[in-house]
Amino acid sequence: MFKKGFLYLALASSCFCPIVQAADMSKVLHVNYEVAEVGFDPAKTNDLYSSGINENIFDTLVTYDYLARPVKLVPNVIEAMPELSADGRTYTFHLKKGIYFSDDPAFKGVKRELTAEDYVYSLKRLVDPVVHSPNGYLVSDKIVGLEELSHAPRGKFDYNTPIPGLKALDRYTLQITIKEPNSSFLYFLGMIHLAAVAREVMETYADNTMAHPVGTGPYVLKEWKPANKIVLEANPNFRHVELESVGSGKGLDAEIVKDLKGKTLPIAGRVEVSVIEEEQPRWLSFINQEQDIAFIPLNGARKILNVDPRNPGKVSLKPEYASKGIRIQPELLPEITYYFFNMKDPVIGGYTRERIALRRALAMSFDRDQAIRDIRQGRAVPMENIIPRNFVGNNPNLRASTPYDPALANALLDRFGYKIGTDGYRTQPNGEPLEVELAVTPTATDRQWSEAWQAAFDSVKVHLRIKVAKWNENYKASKEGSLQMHGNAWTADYPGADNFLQLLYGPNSGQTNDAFFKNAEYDRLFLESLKLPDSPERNAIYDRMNKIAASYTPWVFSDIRIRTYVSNAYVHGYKQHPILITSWRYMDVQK
Amino acid sequence: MLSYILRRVWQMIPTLLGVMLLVFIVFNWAGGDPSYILAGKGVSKELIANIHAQLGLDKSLPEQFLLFVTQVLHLDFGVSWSTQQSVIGIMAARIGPSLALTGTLLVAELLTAIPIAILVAYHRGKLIDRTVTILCTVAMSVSSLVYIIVGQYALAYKLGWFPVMGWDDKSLFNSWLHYIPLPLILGLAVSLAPEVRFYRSFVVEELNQDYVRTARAKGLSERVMLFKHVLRNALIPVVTAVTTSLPFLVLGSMLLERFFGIPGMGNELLLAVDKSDFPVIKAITIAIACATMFFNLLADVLYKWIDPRVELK
Amino acid sequence: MQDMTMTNNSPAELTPPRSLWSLGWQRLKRDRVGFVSLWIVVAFLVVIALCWTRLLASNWGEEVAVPYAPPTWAKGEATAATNGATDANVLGGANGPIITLTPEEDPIGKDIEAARADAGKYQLKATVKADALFMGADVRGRSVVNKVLAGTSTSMLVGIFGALLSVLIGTCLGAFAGYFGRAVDDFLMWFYSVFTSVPDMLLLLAFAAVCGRGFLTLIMVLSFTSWTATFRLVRAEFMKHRSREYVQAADAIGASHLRRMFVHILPNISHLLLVQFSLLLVSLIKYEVILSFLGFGVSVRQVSWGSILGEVPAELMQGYWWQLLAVVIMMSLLVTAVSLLTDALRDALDPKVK
Amino acid sequence: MSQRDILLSIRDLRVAFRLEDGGRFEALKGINLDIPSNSTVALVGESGSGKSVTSMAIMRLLSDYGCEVDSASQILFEGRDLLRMPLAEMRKLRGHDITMIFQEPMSSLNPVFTVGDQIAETLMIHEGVGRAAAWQRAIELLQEVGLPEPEKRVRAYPHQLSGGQQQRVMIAIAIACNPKLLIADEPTTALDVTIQKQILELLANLQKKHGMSVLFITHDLGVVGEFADEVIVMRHGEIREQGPAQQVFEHPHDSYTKALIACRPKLDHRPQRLAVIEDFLKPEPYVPPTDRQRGYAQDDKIILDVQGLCVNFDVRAGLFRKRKFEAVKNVSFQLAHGRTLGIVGESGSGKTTVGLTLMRLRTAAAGKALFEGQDILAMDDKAFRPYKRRIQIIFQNPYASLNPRFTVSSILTEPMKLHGIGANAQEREAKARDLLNKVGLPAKTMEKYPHEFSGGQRQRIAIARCLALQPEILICDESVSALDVSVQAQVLNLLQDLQDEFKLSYLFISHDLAVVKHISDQVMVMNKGEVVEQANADDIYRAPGNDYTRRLLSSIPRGWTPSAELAGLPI
Repeated sequence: MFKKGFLYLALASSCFCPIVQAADMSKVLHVNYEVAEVGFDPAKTNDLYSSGINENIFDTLVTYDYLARPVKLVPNVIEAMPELSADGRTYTFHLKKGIYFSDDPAFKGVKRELTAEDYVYSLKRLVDPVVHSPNGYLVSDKIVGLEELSHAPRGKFDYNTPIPGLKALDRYTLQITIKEPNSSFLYFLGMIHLAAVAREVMETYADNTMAHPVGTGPYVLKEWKPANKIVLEANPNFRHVELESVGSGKGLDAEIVKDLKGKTLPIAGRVEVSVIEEEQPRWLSFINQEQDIAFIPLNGARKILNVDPRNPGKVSLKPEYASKGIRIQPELLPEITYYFFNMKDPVIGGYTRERIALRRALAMSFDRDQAIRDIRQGRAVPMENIIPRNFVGNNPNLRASTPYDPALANALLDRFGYKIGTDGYRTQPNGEPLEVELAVTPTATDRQWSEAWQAAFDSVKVHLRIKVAKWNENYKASKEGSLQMHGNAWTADYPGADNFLQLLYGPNSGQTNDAFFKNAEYDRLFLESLKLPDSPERNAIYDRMNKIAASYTPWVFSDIRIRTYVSNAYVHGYKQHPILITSWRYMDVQK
Repeated sequence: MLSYILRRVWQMIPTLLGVMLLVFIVFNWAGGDPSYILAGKGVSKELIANIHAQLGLDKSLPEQFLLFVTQVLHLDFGVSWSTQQSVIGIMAARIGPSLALTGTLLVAELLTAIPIAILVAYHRGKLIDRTVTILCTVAMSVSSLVYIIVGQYALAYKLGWFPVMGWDDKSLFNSWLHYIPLPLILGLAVSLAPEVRFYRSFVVEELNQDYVRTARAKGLSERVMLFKHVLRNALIPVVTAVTTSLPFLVLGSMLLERFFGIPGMGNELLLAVDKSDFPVIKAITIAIACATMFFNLLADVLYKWIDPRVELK
Repeated sequence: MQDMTMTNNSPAELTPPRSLWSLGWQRLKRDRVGFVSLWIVVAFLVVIALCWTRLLASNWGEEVAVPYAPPTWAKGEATAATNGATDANVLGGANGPIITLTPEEDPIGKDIEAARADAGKYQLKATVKADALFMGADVRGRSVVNKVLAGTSTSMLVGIFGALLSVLIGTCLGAFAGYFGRAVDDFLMWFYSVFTSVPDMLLLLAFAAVCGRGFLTLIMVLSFTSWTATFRLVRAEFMKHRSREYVQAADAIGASHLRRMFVHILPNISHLLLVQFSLLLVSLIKYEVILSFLGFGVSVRQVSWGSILGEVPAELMQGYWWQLLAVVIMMSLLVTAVSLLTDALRDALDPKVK
Repeated sequence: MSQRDILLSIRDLRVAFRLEDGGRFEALKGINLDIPSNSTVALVGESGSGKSVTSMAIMRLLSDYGCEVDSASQILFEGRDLLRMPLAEMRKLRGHDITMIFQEPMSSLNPVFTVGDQIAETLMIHEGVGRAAAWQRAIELLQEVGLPEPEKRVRAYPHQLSGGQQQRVMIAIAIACNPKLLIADEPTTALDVTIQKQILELLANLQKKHGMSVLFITHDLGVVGEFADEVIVMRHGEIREQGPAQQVFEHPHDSYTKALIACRPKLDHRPQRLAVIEDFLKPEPYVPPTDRQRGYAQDDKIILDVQGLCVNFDVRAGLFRKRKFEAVKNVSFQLAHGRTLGIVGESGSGKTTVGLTLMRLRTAAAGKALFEGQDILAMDDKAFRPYKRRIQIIFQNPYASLNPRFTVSSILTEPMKLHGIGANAQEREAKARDLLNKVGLPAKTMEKYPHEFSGGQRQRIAIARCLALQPEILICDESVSALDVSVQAQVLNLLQDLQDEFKLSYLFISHDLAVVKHISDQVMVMNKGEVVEQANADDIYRAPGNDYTRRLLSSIPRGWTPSAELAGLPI
């Protein structure tokens, strides 16, 4: 089998005239991950790091403009953005012709073109029980007929069963019908999990699809040492693509447009991705130019950057770094971080006034500014809205967080009968002991957060118990609703506000709604907002939803981190995109 | 000899079973449930059940253990739960870098520690002995973590003498030349002091033996006496020390590997524990257990070779 | 050489009786290095006792200085963090009046307004925070001196109790295995080889993951994984001693097995156990550091050398070296003293050397 | 004798040890002695006399033991002062002109090199011969020292040889370069009596053949009588007497020498009490006591009747098999009440195993031991308990048989406590004091620890411990073998006194035929686990009925036998 594969590979390269190889194979991009990847099956993985690789191997129907901010969807393998039917439910896509998968023995020496059927197959694959894709939820309840298909018994899933919502009208025309109009649906299609894979490949390597990514993207997987090193090489079959984005037309954007003018993507022939888990070596290796790009480690910020104390976005490199020609791009991460209370919990949860008061008081007791200053090293801004900054729907005037006021918190608890007992700590109004458990992970950072929370709880005289467990244990417990309080971060999957607002949507309890928050008005507003396009009407709904969350305090709003991306002087064409994970295809190294 | 080895191998079976039981119990109890990691953001009951079925976690514990035993018997540990790569393949890829570091470290340790130990043992009680002993004690007193953190910061970053970290996958030799020296030096800094003290005690013990007196009475020079008569005898405990440490060469040095980005077994194990990747944990543990038993046997056979008095019973 | 090293046979009747322990003590007193080490260890024990009784460093958690206040003697070295609080609007974008939850919209709005009147009594007076301390301050502005003292106490207690428990387990199992031999020995040796065949670190991580965080957990986890060395030693000693003539003599006068094991043999290996204890003390203190670095250390209300060293890599990158320095000084002082004392004890208590 | 060349002469040799408490201990207090060439000089002394220090000082091997040699001391070897010679020069002498053999041949040979290697090494350094020639010579040397099959043995490792053969190898190393002086430091002490005889004969022959001088160091006067030309007696770092052998043995003028000669049990007569040193330190002259008659009488009550005792040990062999090693084969004897049965044999004869088995410290494979008709080997532990106090044992090594962590008081009261003797602690204490008195130790030593006593005193404590249980049978397992001759005499006297007072029955196990003859009524000779002969003590010594016994008896050093030696002694 193995030998045969080689033979095909040899045949493939001799039979076809290779398309002009644009990428310079001598240019090697050195990049790093701080967390290990999982594997390269876009349906099976949903971690940032695997997806970053997949992004360069596979193609989605639509993608993002490289330079445009705020982010903008543009056609990827389709001729133009899809046509949407009048009822807002049916999308029609026309695929470009002549897009080929990279060569693989699974194709038996035949050059394999990308067709509409590939997307039909790939989307169905997301709900195949055997695949047990973690991304199935994105499409299963939206595309007509997909959910019914997913209920097929294990192993009996038939890809050939036609479903009304997902049709290949002809070789190059794809039609998708969704149940309800959804303003974010196109964003879903830009997610790498919905990229096209070839059925032959998936069936050939059925037992190890993670290691055999075959796509139509700019790179192919050359070498993989799990959790250590991934090497990509330019895909010789990649279609001719040049940078089309123009961005703002000034500053970095203008420079990139100039640098990349007339160049075929990808520019670097080879990308070497190393996994470096510890912060210090990662940074040191960047400084020594062993890595081309990186981001400033949290703990290095003060040593490396001059930060305007009033404005964390206004930063410059300290002279010793600036003189090396290192360049920085401070960016707000597309995320929110928050601590949730379990609303189902008998002590901390519930919707009665005294429980709201308890949660509110705890939220008031937490000195978020100090945490941002000390733990985040000033490299974060407070989170004031469920929808992060720079996202459509965020109202910059709204402050939905609870202001820090431990004195008021104490007075409020007094008022609701949380009396201070003989040991100096408060009891529940009914006289029962009061203790709240915070679940954290065994990391140095979490120890700092634990200390901050300890100080907060002490200031309102409430017992805190800290439970340390591995991340996955806490994750499991949070899904099962057995935690009282836990910190979460949610990173955007796509640039829609609903991606964040769904975190408190009642029916998502036990899935993404870890607080198990349930409010009829909130749920109604959420469904309503989905149908609306960006409009003042929708913004008003978003504000109202924020206020509902503020009223019941299922969360303590924490912060949004600023990440300062850096690149060495010899790197060109690099701009960090908020949603796309990598910029590798645009990057050039001129050492 | 052969019958001895056969009997020892026979005796390994219950130990191996015990190790399997221990690992199985400990990690079923402590290992955590990997399915939630695999499920990711879109967690749902069906998905979790689905993953459980896929991983065989829906079977009863005795059934799972039996499966484990069969795996060990077939030397097939299946695929990693997190990356779905063959566990044997992962281990095969990881062992090279681990050995490159720890093997070199061992050789370097022996080559430096033994001569120093002999030197100070010979001058036992004198100033040089006391100075070296106290220096070693002070050096040993600081946590290895401090050596690594400070060493990497100072030698690689501040002074730029070494690459901060990295590994060359294409050429082990190249990696060895470029990326091994710094972790090697730090590893040596951590382990040299205890080794010197350890070996010194062996040499001192040998120097008190009667045959040393005989050697002197024969008119041998001190050098011949030390390096021919004493060293050969002191080798016996050294062999024990070295062979018992050999299995852990396979495991590599977790901290060094983690800090220096060396893709070895130690790093893999930490990662696997973190991700509840049970197949990998099981395979590594069994491998270490087998290595331990194998090297214990090897130690005994080596004794026979070094020390003619030993009879293999 | 027996006859050469025999001391002048002073008639036994003339001198006051001296046990082997008191002889060892005499010898230890003559060993200058060992004796100084002993006093250092005693000083540390006093520190522990003071910390334990909350007479010393009980206020280590107080935030008395600005974050990362430098040591007074190295003030110019680094500047403390002074970044002020930031407003969400610093990145721009706010273009109208700030909207917040109004009391009317808030289900407990009225109560909050009412409570606001009572909040006065909880108002804390603003305290002036020092901008330099003797050994500097940590991220929360806590005094490094106090923190390290408190950490010393925790680490040593973990080490001492961990080593005690470990020696206890190892001694009991080793005594039975070595004394009874045969099936008991076979079983315990099996148990032992199973434990030693599994990497320590794996067991540590696994146990720590189950037991959660805290002082008692640490002690349990460390002793459960470190008893094997003591077991091996005690087993070998019991095997050796069980056929010694004094044990046979005890058998001959009718002493039971347990009496022979614990009244006759055990005191004769007690000096080895003392040495083993101090060896374990050192290695457990070091293990605690690594365990804490990996996140399974003491709880948030406690501080240990390991938990402090866990903060160090991040601090070093920012140029804050004083916590590292303080911990390294204390740790090397104690561990060196214990190790040298161990050596001295080993020599002093060895009944062979006379 | 004065006209003979002096090979080595020691002048005012003072050696002191630094003690760890800062004090000094003078091991040699200024000794003077001469060793003529081509003669054998015996240096005799008990432990602590400084005889070994003297030999080490000659070899300059003292430096490792914290010793200081006084600057005025001189050791002249052929006129050159060894103490002031450069070390490199000294090394040339060591192993070539002056050689040495030691007490423990096993530990003195390097275990990891073959015998041939170790012999050849000396030749290669000193004679500069090649490896092959050295090996050839090594074979010849082995031949010369009487090792059978030297071609084969030359490739053997030390542990593959017996103790006697190892000592022969040591001798081969020592004579390899035809030394002028051979120092033999207690070369036969660790060996069985028959082997001892062979080694002594070998040394005597080699001395004559090579014309070298031998400095023979020993604690046993009996050993030197047969072949020493001169005898030097040392005590506490001083020379008490020195002179030609005949003079020292026949007309000792020093009281200590006299005592040493007198206190050793003789084969030809058996005094009521053995002479001890104190007897000679008194002003009045020592009068030898009358002889004691020994032997079982017809009407003796048999207290212990052992029938067909067998003891096996398991030895592992092959894959899973165990081989049985028969340590004691079908041993039967009877011990009469108030009498002593001596068991004598060389190492490995099984004599100690018999004793331990009777204490149930070993398990018997077959046979009975009837104690007043009850088989004590067949009963369970509980039933045996009352018998435990009636049979007691005194071990060989007084350093090992007392628990070093116990005070004398607790050593003596423990057995009483365990067996419920004495109503309370005070009563037991009082009893313990009485016992101490009985064995000749002052009561104020009650709170002391064993290590504070000398060997003889410790053995007295061990005896007192046994007496605490008021036993009827006392098994003495080599109980006096580790003691100096003078102390041995005291302990033997004590045992005799106790037997006379309490009518104890002794099972006296020893390798020393003279001691056994002295104390036993009946003697049983054992060899390789079997009884070869059993008879009344006097009979067996007068008329041995077995070859082995005869060989054993003939190996006993005769000590000084004037008639035999006079003729050969050059005057």
